[in-house]
Amino acid sequence: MNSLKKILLGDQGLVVIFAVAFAIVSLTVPNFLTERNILGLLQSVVTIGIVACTMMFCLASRDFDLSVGSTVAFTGMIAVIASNMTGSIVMGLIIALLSGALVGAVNGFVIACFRINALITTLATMQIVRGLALIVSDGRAVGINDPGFYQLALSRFLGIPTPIWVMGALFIAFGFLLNRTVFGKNTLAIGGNPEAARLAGVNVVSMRIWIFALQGLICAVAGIMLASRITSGQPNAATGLELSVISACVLGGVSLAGGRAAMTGVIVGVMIMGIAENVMNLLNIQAFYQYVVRGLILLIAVLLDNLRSTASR
Amino acid sequence: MNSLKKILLGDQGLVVIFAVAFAIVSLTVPNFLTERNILGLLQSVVTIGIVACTMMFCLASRDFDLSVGSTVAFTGMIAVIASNMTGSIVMGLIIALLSGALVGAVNGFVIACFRINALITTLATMQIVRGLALIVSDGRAVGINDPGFYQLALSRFLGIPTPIWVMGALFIAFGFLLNRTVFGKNTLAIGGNPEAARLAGVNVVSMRIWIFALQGLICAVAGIMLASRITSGQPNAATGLELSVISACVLGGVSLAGGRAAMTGVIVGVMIMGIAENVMNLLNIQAFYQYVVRGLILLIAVLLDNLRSTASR
Amino acid sequence: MSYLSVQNISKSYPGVQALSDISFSVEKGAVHGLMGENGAGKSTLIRVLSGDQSADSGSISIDGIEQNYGSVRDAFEAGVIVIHQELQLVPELTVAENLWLGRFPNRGGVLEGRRLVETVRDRLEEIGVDVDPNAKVASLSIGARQMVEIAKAVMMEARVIALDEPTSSLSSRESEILFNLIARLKAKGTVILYVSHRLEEIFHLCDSLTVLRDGRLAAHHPDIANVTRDQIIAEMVGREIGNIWGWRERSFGPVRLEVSGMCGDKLPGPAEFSVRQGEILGFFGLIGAGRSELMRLVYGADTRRGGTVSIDGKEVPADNPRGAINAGLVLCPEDRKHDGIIQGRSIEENIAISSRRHMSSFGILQLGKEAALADRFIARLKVRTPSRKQDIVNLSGGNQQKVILGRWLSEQGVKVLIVDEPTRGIDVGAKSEIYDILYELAEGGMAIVVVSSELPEVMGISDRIIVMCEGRMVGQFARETFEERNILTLALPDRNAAHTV
Amino acid sequence: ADVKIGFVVKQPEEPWFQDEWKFAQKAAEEKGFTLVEIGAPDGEKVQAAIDNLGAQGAQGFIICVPDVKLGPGIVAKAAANDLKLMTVDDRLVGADGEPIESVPHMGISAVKIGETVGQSIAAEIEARGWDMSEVGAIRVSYDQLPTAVDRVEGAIAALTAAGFPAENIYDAPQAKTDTEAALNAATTVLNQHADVKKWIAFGLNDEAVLGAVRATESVGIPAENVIGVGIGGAESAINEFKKPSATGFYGTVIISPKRHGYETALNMYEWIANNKAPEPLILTSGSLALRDTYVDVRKDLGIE
Ligand SMILES: Nc1ncnc2c1ncn2[C@@H]1O[C@H](COP(=O)(O)OP(=O)(O)OP(=O)(O)O)[C@@H](O)[C@H]1O
Ligand SMILES: Nc1ncnc2c1ncn2[C@@H]1O[C@H](COP(=O)(O)OP(=O)(O)OP(=O)(O)O)[C@@H](O)[C@H]1O
Ligand SMILES: O[C@@H]1[C@@H](O)[C@@H](O)CO[C@H]1O
Ligand SMILES: [Mg+2]
Ligand SMILES: [Mg+2]
Repeated sequence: MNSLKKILLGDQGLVVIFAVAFAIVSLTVPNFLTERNILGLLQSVVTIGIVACTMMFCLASRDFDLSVGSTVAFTGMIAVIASNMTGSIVMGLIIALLSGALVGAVNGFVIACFRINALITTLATMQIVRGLALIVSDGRAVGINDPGFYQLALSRFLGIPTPIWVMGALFIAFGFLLNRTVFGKNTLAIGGNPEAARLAGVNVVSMRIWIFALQGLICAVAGIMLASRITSGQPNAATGLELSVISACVLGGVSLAGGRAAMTGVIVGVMIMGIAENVMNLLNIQAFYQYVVRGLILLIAVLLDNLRSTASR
Repeated sequence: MNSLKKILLGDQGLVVIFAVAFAIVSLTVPNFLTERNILGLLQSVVTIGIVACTMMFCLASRDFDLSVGSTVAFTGMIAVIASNMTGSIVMGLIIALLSGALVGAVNGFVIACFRINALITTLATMQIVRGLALIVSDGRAVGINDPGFYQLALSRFLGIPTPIWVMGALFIAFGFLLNRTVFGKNTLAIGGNPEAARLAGVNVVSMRIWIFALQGLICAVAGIMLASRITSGQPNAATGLELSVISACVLGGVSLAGGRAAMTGVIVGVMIMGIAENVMNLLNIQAFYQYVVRGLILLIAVLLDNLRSTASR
Repeated sequence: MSYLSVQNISKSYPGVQALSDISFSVEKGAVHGLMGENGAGKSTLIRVLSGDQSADSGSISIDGIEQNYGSVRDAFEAGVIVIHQELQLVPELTVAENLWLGRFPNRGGVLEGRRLVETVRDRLEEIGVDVDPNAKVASLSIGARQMVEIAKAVMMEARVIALDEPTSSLSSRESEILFNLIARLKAKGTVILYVSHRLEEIFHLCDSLTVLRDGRLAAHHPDIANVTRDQIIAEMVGREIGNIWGWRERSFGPVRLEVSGMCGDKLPGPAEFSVRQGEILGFFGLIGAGRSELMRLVYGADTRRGGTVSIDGKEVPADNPRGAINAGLVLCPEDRKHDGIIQGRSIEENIAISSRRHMSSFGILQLGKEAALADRFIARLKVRTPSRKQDIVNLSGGNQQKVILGRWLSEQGVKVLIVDEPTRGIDVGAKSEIYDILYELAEGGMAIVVVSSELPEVMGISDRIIVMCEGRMVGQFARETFEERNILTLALPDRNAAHTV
Repeated sequence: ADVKIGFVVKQPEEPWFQDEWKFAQKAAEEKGFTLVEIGAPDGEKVQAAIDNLGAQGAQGFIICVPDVKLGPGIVAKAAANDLKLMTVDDRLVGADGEPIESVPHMGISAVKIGETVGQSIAAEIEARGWDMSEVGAIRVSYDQLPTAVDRVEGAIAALTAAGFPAENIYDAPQAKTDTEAALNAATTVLNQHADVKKWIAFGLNDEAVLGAVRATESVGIPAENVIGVGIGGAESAINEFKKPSATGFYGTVIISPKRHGYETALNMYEWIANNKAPEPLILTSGSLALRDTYVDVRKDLGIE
């Protein structure tokens, strides 16, 4: 009894709640627990999942990035255009990754060096980058010349599509980065108390630039995957992504006041968002009611987590 | 010389910068400084301006409200439907105001009593309320039976349309509320140091509920004005309003970390957003470039303000 | 008849029994001291009294009537006012607004602006605090803030006032103001609960005393005249401590730290001083004397207007703490809440943040080493906590201070250590342990600068003292010439317009 | 005086409107008037756009509205600013839900275009010799956009009329109108009905149908078992036809942005400059374009 309580109220409580919810859904929703559906579900959260890895760092250091959706669209676009132009997919990917990192670094530079509010800065770059994506493509979808590009998303390893492997690998890598490296701990320290971190010798300015640059780079990974999945670069892709990603993180226990974050939490947050969507479609819930249900699930998830953590106090 | 510096760097520095920018725009952009255009400009910021009044309180108390756009759409909808059903515009308005306040109070209640993150809560209600708006209208705009309803927006007093008067009155009222009342000071105290406010006996929970309820009520005012201006209740109206309003506030110097806010700043923030839009259309700037320009204006505005305030240190 | 009576109060936090079964009572018009080691439960008791936290069991009665209030407001109404250990001010509001927070003078919700400012101006003048009521609190030094906080208690007509370590960031002059205020309140019949780690104050002010230990009542002394200093220490710590300073003779090496021409925005300067290997240099001054400002400039935490710092003859980069740390210079800041603790992170991480540079390979942490380091300091400084994984915000104030000190005392490769108000809020037992560590480090060749507002401390542990006043260094004393009166006089602003060092 | 004409559209990022603007611009160059392009994604922005046009001295404007129910407000606003008004693509309706006849309009009925989609899919099912009862249909839906509802309902009407069983039509609601959202929604439908081997797909536009086609590919349904027909015919569809091998994206119903952009602008110009009122109602039609025929279809429509 007592040990059950311990498990539920412990650090991993959210994971346990999630596992229970998952079990219930598996048992009650027809067609949910089939290999095909689970793979489909996982693929549907690839973009959110990948971007959430670095958004977690951003939020943990008490920052905010609204430009991720635009950056994903922009870099996907660049990947396609650059591949077409150079005739080499590898070159295309490299250029896309670099331009993503550049966008992020610019964000970080403005925020850290001029000490401008991150919300405003990234709201501005969100628009600028979206504008650039529209300008370079003249507002139109750009087709991919070399069908090899599709293989990035279509290929499978051990029966599981590549994008899922990529997402999984990033989960592990960023989980490690957060908990086991100086970079991760410094990120959390900046979020907990930036002034104290600075006085303790953390180079806050360069850390923030790095975090944003990393965010841009990872957005480019997501953008490339997305372009490959939808077989074209689309300037209108991934609108509103920022809110989904931030919600997934906060749902997973990342504190907007900084200093608190965990990879398992974020993974669970991402999964909750994906499962909610998936189950509503499986249950054939009407579109307008989906809004309401989505909102309620969000509320209930944080409420449960909150009850858990106050009960443990 | 020195007194000029004082003016620029003083508390009202943003206002001065704004005045200079306004003068430049007036001189260089054809058709800008005409009565018609200025009235049109003012009308175009009515929704943002009205909602910014209470958003300022919300942010000043270190909270966050993403549900304003949905609430504006929902209450506008309700105003139309209720007017149509009861056959009385007054009844319709009262019902709309009440439902707005109710939505806000629910937000406040959940956030303050269950101590759930405001971002997640209002993200949830944003979806729920939008869903409700879509459900009650079946996803289509609802027309207004009694043309008297249009008069709310079309009527003029001293040649100036009613919505502008309403916005102006709210600016004055909320400016007074912020600086000259116990409510305003308590709001700033909660934002500045919630713990200190609580220990000083400020009832933080009920204050937060009040702030959100007020926010909902004012959203209803904006919703009604909007429905009257666009002569119908539209379930899709005001999407993305939340980001515009928050940007206007932050641009006007409201701190996201709470505790800092000024009505003049917010008014300037709102005006900058409106003028940017207006001038771009007057200058016939292409749609895609408008994104980039909008982003740059945002950046430059905060950058200038920031230079100003660091220079004064 | 006892006026305030606390009966069988217990309170627990997860993993910690903060108070168990505490009872004592205080007469009307008496000052009652509360003492105990860090984490003994003093602040918890005061929080219960303030209505902020509710006790798990037990009751409080005032004037024979049992109180059962559920909020700060209720406690207010019952006439209980508390000044908490951590300053509770809103930086963005003015001094006057802070003093009125929670009960602004108003007419139908509209503020009475004039009354708000004028009453405060009068009261501040009356009690001798020199602060502008219209100044934003953010612009005040920490000491000035403490005075504002104290003014808050005196402004209200309270039946019971509890002060939780009010003097921890005050120098003797401000403390005097406070003591006078307390005497006046006492005369009016107010009951005062007084928490402090400074024994001299307790003897000077209190009529009666309660000692807490590990959340239990260790002793209750209805009349303080019947106890001795050593007895109280024994009750608190569970052992005797002879001379808490325990100064030891050392030999000094060549000059380690050399500061010259130092000026900054808030420090007209220029300040010059040097410290030798193995030397402990004390800095004394009143609030606002500029000691903290000077040390922050030396550390590169604030921007210099001019001046250089060198260690062993090598110049240290001017612009950021990281450069200083790399050169072997570290500073433990005075404001632990703003500049020290990293909220939301564990004790372990708070200790390891700076030294983990030495405990990682290729940026990857060696968690075992960090844990061992944390455990070592938790044990040596007796940090009261269920585990090193505990979030630092859940520690008592003094224990937080120990953790922050631990961060800097455990740094490797340090040549110069500057500690600003190192023992703020720390109990006697741990203090002597900290002094011991400082001596050990000095013996290892480190140059140490100690900034403190507690004159006995500066005199007790320094080899040399520099006195600052109004942003300038006004005098210095070698250990043989330490004399309380001389040092104090030099620190007073009016006396030393003429001589500078 | 110089003629200045506004062209206001609801979704400036959509290629369709880019094309409309492009062709309107052509008319402007030919006739020597100024064209002011404004994007107005919601009712409030429309109001501001009209005020703005009035302020800069335009004489008239053409608009594709975010919602047809905005009608009375737009008519009033145009009159207040003394601007001539024409609508394109979507026709304004009054409070009673009936079209506002007094505003000249050029467009195409959303239901009609949907029917064209339905009919072409039904014909291709026939041509491939499929048994309709074994075929599943993905209805990629975005119900909060009235035009979208009308289009898919039109398609469904045509399909059921051709004998397609209504119970085989499955709803895939997209959360947004982009390809990724359609892909995710359609994937769920496919996995829910893993036993169905042959699929058809239709939706609001090309992006929606493309999402459904991508979904069939990701679960390994061969292209010859999929018939998707989109609406629009801009780059996203053309790119699909340009792929080396045929995909499940069978065709798209192209509507001509040329007529909608060029002709409306021209008519407005004539109205202002020469007081020649335009025809009150011009309905254009959509044409089905396939992998082999799209080049010709586009030529016929005057695009390219
Ligand atoms: N009461 C006050 N009001 C405004 N400014 C003050 C006040 N007290 C100090 N300051 C500012 O802070 C500067 C130096 O303060 P600093 O904190 O460095 O002094 P300190 O000697 O360390 O004293 P403290 O004990 O307050 O830390 C002063 O020169 C003054 O500008
Ligand atoms: N919120 C909390 N969560 C968990 N433990 C807590 C919390 N607050 C206090 N404690 C614990 O309760 C005990 C008593 O703390 P308290 O603050 O009353 O000590 P104190 O006697 O005031 O010490 P100090 O002299 O350091 O101020 C400590 O062990 C502390 O760690
Ligand atoms: O919104 C649609 C647009 O996508 C284009 O298809 C033309 O008609 C409009 O109604
Ligand atoms: Mg304490
Ligand atoms: Mg100091």
